[in-house]
Amino acid sequence: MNHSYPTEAQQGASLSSTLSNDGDLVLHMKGIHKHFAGVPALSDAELKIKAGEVHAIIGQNGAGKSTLIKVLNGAHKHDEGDIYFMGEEVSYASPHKAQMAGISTIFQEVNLIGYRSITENICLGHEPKRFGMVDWRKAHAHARETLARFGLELDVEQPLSTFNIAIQQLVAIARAVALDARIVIMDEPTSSLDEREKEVLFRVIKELKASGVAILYVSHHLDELFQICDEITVMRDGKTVGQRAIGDMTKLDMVAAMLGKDPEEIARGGATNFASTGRASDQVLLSVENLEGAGALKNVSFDLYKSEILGLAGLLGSGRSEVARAIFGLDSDLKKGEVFLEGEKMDFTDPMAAIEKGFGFCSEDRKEDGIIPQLSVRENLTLVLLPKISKYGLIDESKERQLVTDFIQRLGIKTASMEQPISQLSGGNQQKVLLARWLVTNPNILILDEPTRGIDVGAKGEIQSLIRRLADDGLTVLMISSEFEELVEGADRVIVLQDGHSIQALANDQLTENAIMKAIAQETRHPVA
Amino acid sequence: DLPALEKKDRYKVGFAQTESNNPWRIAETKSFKDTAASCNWDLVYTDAAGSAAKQVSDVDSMIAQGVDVIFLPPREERPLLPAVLRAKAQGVPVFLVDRSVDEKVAKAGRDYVTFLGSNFIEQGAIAANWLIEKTGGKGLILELEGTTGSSPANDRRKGFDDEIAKHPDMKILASQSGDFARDKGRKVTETLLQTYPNADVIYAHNDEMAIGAIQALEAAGRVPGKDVLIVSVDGTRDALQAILDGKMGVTVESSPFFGPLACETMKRYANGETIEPWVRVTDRVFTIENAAKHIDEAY
Amino acid sequence: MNILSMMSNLSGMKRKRNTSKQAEGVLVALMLITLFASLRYDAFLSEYNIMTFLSYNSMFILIGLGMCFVIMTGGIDLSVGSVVALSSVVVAHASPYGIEVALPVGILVGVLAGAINAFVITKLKIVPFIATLAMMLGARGMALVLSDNQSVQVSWDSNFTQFGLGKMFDFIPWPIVAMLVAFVFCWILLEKFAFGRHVLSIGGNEEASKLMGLEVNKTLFGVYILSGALAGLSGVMLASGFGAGQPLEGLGWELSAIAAVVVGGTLLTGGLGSITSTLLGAILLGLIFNILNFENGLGTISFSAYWQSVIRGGFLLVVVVIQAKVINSKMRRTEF
Amino acid sequence: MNSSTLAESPKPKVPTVGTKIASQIKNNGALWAFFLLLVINILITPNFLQIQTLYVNLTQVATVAIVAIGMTLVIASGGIDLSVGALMALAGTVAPMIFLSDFGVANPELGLFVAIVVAISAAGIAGLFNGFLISKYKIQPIIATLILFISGRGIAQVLTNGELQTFDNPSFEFIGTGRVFGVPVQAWITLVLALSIAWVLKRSIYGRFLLAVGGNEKAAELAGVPATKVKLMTYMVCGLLAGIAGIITTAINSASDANQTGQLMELDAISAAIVGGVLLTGGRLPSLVRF
Ligand SMILES: Nc1ncnc2c1ncn2[C@@H]1O[C@H](COP(=O)(O)OP(=O)(O)OP(=O)(O)O)[C@@H](O)[C@H]1O
Ligand SMILES: Nc1ncnc2c1ncn2[C@@H]1O[C@H](COP(=O)(O)OP(=O)(O)OP(=O)(O)O)[C@@H](O)[C@H]1O
Ligand SMILES: [Mg+2]
Ligand SMILES: [Mg+2]
Repeated sequence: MNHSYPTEAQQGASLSSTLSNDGDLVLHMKGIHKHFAGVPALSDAELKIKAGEVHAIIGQNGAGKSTLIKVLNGAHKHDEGDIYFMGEEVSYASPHKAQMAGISTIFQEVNLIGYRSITENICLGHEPKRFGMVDWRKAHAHARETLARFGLELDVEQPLSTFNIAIQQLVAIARAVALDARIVIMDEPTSSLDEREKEVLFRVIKELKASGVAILYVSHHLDELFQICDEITVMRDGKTVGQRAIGDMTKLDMVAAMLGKDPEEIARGGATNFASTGRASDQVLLSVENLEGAGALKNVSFDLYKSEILGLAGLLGSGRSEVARAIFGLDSDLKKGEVFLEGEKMDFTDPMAAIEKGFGFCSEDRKEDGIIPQLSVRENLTLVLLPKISKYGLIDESKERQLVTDFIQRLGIKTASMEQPISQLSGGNQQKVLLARWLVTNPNILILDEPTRGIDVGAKGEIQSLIRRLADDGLTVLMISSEFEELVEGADRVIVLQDGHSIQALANDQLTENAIMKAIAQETRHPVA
Repeated sequence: DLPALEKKDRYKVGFAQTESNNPWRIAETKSFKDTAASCNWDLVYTDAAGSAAKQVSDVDSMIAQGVDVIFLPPREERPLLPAVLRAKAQGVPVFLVDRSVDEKVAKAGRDYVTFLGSNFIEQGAIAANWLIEKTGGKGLILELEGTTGSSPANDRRKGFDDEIAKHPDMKILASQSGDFARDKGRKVTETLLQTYPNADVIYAHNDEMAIGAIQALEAAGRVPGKDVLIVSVDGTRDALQAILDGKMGVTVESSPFFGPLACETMKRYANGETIEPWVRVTDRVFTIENAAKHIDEAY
Repeated sequence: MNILSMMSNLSGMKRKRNTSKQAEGVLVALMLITLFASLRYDAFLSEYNIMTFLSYNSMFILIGLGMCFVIMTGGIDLSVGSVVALSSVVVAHASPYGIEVALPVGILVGVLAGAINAFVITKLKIVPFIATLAMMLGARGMALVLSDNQSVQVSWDSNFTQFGLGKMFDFIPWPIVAMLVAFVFCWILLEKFAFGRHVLSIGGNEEASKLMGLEVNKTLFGVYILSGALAGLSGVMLASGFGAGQPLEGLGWELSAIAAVVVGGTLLTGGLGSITSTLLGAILLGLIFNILNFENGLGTISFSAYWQSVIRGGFLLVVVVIQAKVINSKMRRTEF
Repeated sequence: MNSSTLAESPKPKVPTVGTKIASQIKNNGALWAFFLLLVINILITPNFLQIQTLYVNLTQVATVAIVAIGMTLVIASGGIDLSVGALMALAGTVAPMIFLSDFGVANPELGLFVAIVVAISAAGIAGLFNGFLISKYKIQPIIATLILFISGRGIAQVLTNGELQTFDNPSFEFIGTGRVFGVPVQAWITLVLALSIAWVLKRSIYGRFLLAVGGNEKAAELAGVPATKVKLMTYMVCGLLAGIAGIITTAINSASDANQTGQLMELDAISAAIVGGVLLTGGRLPSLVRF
């Protein structure tokens, strides 16, 4: 088997296994093959993990990372290949079996049960018992303890669905970590977390590591890998193309390995064209005044100029998503506040009305609010557009296909065909389809809540360039992102939210990551001018 | 040891109908409601919608309301026993109407006062004998049965089949349930006619199914009354009309008009008379000879 | 405590213990109707009426409880009515050996039917609606075969009919006792045992439950078997309380059971539910028949059977719309 | 990798044609279900397999097929409709009431036309009522339609006092018993309805919206799909189709029977819808898991 990067020759160093001896491996997967209805998702994938190691898997969207993980924990059955766990050959029939054996997983999509309480979600499947009955007091205490590790003090008896997706993500992490496993698998755990929560997660990962637990970590945020990871396995098109210690790699190497390109070529290509072109007009398109209510909002006011990209920054729960939803008319219990579109008061009661006025909204929760699972990529992509490409209620199918083909190509959506059900796409590719769903409609105002969540570095650049190009052509964007870097790079201005208040607007020179962080951290609040 | 019935001007009378999904039952209910006015009753009427268990529960609620007597057409022979026994235990005399209960456990004169009704076996036998006479003892017969397990279905089959069995040239080709319903009767006939195109007689356990059979025959291009002879039980208006149109041969009456008989029998009981265990209803036979005369009184 | 936690706690406060609210709603409706009926009809609260009413409705409550578990997993069991019939037939045949034999036999019939349902659903991956529809036809056919299309006489000589017709301490009919025991059992099962939590989790999100390592199939087996067993018990009540195994009884009972569960506020999509409100829901629905019978007895109007079904539909409409209003107002914030 | 060199390795699981078919079957619960129902039907219905001629099958199947088309739409929207049988009874009862009335007798042609239109509309309005409860009050479909399942037939029975309305009206009966080019009229009606609705599902924006609502209602609404309207429309169409089936049944019987028309139709229609639905939507009906 030849696991090596194509750039091997130039680097002059072998990139194959850095492990001297396979004896201390806690996990070894080799020669793993997996087909979905004849289409290969994994072909000859390999993974070697030592005890107490934080091991990252990186790769483009659709490279097969999540599939490899699901093969490991029994959610999928592999067609071919061997898995050795702690020296023994294994093959788990279900996540339950894997969990019993000491493999605990945090899945890419939050997979918890909304109606049930936090305690139940954390203890599900291994409830503390007394006389065969659930010992609720112990269970609640256990849940509180587990969360305390993440610096969270929540009412654990509340249904999980009353908490936002970030908390849900943390609960999922807490649950997996509390399971007393030998390997904890984390598939993009930070995709809904902000900087501060990430720090907490990293601390916990280090604790786990210190106690000898191996961690398998998947992420598209390459920077954070340097903070916590020891080893990196790179996957491309279902294959493992190599494994190396993190110290031996630069970010550029990683990207090159993922894409299968020469690092120099990538370096020449330069950064993305997300940066502000300064073409935003000074004409106010949308003005938001004194929003209050809708769960978390206390007082939010800001103006959105025509053709600008406006970022919304803040910590988890600061109310960014709530602002977006309120503008789009999704929250009926706004207590106060108004939204004006070019001076005209807007009062949307449902998404249809907003869409009619040229609004678009791409939600952060792609599973619940985004995809229609059993419909094809084509049908998902054109859902919003349909009325525009129909006559007398009949869809112009040739036009539809042409647009879809175009967008699949432009965003590099990896799909077997446009007729593949969207649920079969990898997480990042689903996200691309959802973005395309709105981009294809040419909206006036596009509200994007964590638009590049789970999208690989290559595609992210392309999406960002596309957004910028559209903005230059007159699209106005309100973008929420937990990555300050992305905001600083791409936004014309950034509004900082804190605890439901809009506290500051940053633009031009003032717009740096440091400034955002400082604004968030400050105690006093002043309304945006 | 039967509960006695005191003599009063006005009685509170329970009538626990089993279901109301066919013209016969509707006519029976109407007869009781009409009688309530003429016989000075406060009628407590319930409808079990085809459930024996609910019928028992209906009887229970009548007992709770303190009715003087109960008229009960038991949906089935066995499951209604507890209702009869419980009413007796609570001192309410019960008169069974149109169907009976299992004699092994409950007896007329001991557990309930009496049974008012036709002889279903005899109805089947009359139909069979008319047929035998008409055809000279020859025929290939399709039988449309009533609701599976109900006593009229069981008895009308028994009465008919036993007579037919005596004639070697007559044969029952197939026998299937049409649930006493027109639509079902039509569908079953359609199906049976394909398998047995040679059939020349259809015996239906009630007129509704017979009418359904006529429709099936016509749809299949056969002439009812000519190619295929139709024999049935009940004596509904539609059936008499079919006889007049020459589509049907005979229908044996099974009268649903129990009200007046019920009133009379109850009065006799209140007077202290011992009632015979079976108050028989005499059923007439309608053919082309008398159909025109009776069609106006039919339901 | 950080800001995040604090805010989340505040927003979480909006939905405290949904299920107890759910029960309160039905209870209030039930009490109002009972009050109305007891004022209007003399004998309504008589011991005779209460006992016979509860005794008869015990059969419906039992299958309602089973159905509640099934529905909480997001499934449905259409076979219960037929299983009641089948069990009653089998039990009638076993009745000469006395209730000690007949009772376990009847429950066993239900357990088998439930196990087959569960097998078809979990292993053959057939949706519950269809799988249990097949069992509905199959069990009914079986009941007809085993009974030769007729009610099966039970033995009046053994102690068999004592179960359906006798009373504990000469006061409470045995069916009511059995029903209460089953109710308490189900309540504890749901509230106190991990099994109950797993049932709710599966209904809340089956895929997530699987990925979290729950043995979903095992739990589903448990649920369908429980539903079958309760239907089996109900069949024993039917045979011994009415003196016959009845192959044709139980038509449409599955719908009454579903209605009882839903009137009790349980979500058909699964994940939320309450045993107590199912009990109350079943009683509420049974009461309407009882009241219609009493109303007819007043002699003022005599509803035809047809008006009765119109009134029943209307009653259901009112109850369901009120429930929907209560539930919708509670859930509005989680709508999107 | 050659697995035979590894003694204790698990068997290679390269997909063969066999396993592919197996997985197809496994993933197609609906077809499985259909076969299961078929087998059970054969077992418990004595003469099931003796039905030979397509011809009678056509007449018997037509009404089920028509109702099943509506049921397919409803199931695709993520719901279910138990009231179809009752709505058949309602429409089947209303039509004769009109053409047998004084007005109908005085103007036979107009009367017949009005009778059919009013009867089908009545069923459509009832369907709309179902849709209203489901989309506006968010009542669960099985319960919302249970209301008319219970009382819809009751209304029809009240209208006729439960009595049969028999009639002798050849032009009306033509719907049930007539033939065009030797094929029963109902078969034509069924064919036209099935084809046009299949076409609408495939080509129209409504069809797409319907599947979207059935797949993920929340997401569909966020994408601007008028979920409420789509559902109202769907239940109304289902009601209209049930109405047509009710009229056909009445025409065949030359009598309207509020008690019997459409009895147990909901179960037949749901079973048929699962098979038909797989064909119409290419297996993209939302699974019936929720029921
Ligand atoms: N259930 C499925 N059916 C068919 N194809 C699937 C299925 N699940 C995954 N695939 C395909 O397998 C490939 C690998 O997907 P996978 O989810 O493992 O990617 P990934 O590396 O996790 O990507 P991402 O970074 O976007 O999450 C993709 O092409 C995807 O379309
Ligand atoms: N559906 C809901 N029901 C109840 N409370 C909610 C709901 N959605 C959000 N909240 C609450 O509103 C608050 C603000 O959440 P919001 O999602 O706006 O934060 P955010 O700044 O957008 O963070 P995130 O990065 O998670 O998107 C949170 O405390 C959350 O618990
Ligand atoms: Mg992935
Ligand atoms: Mg957010």
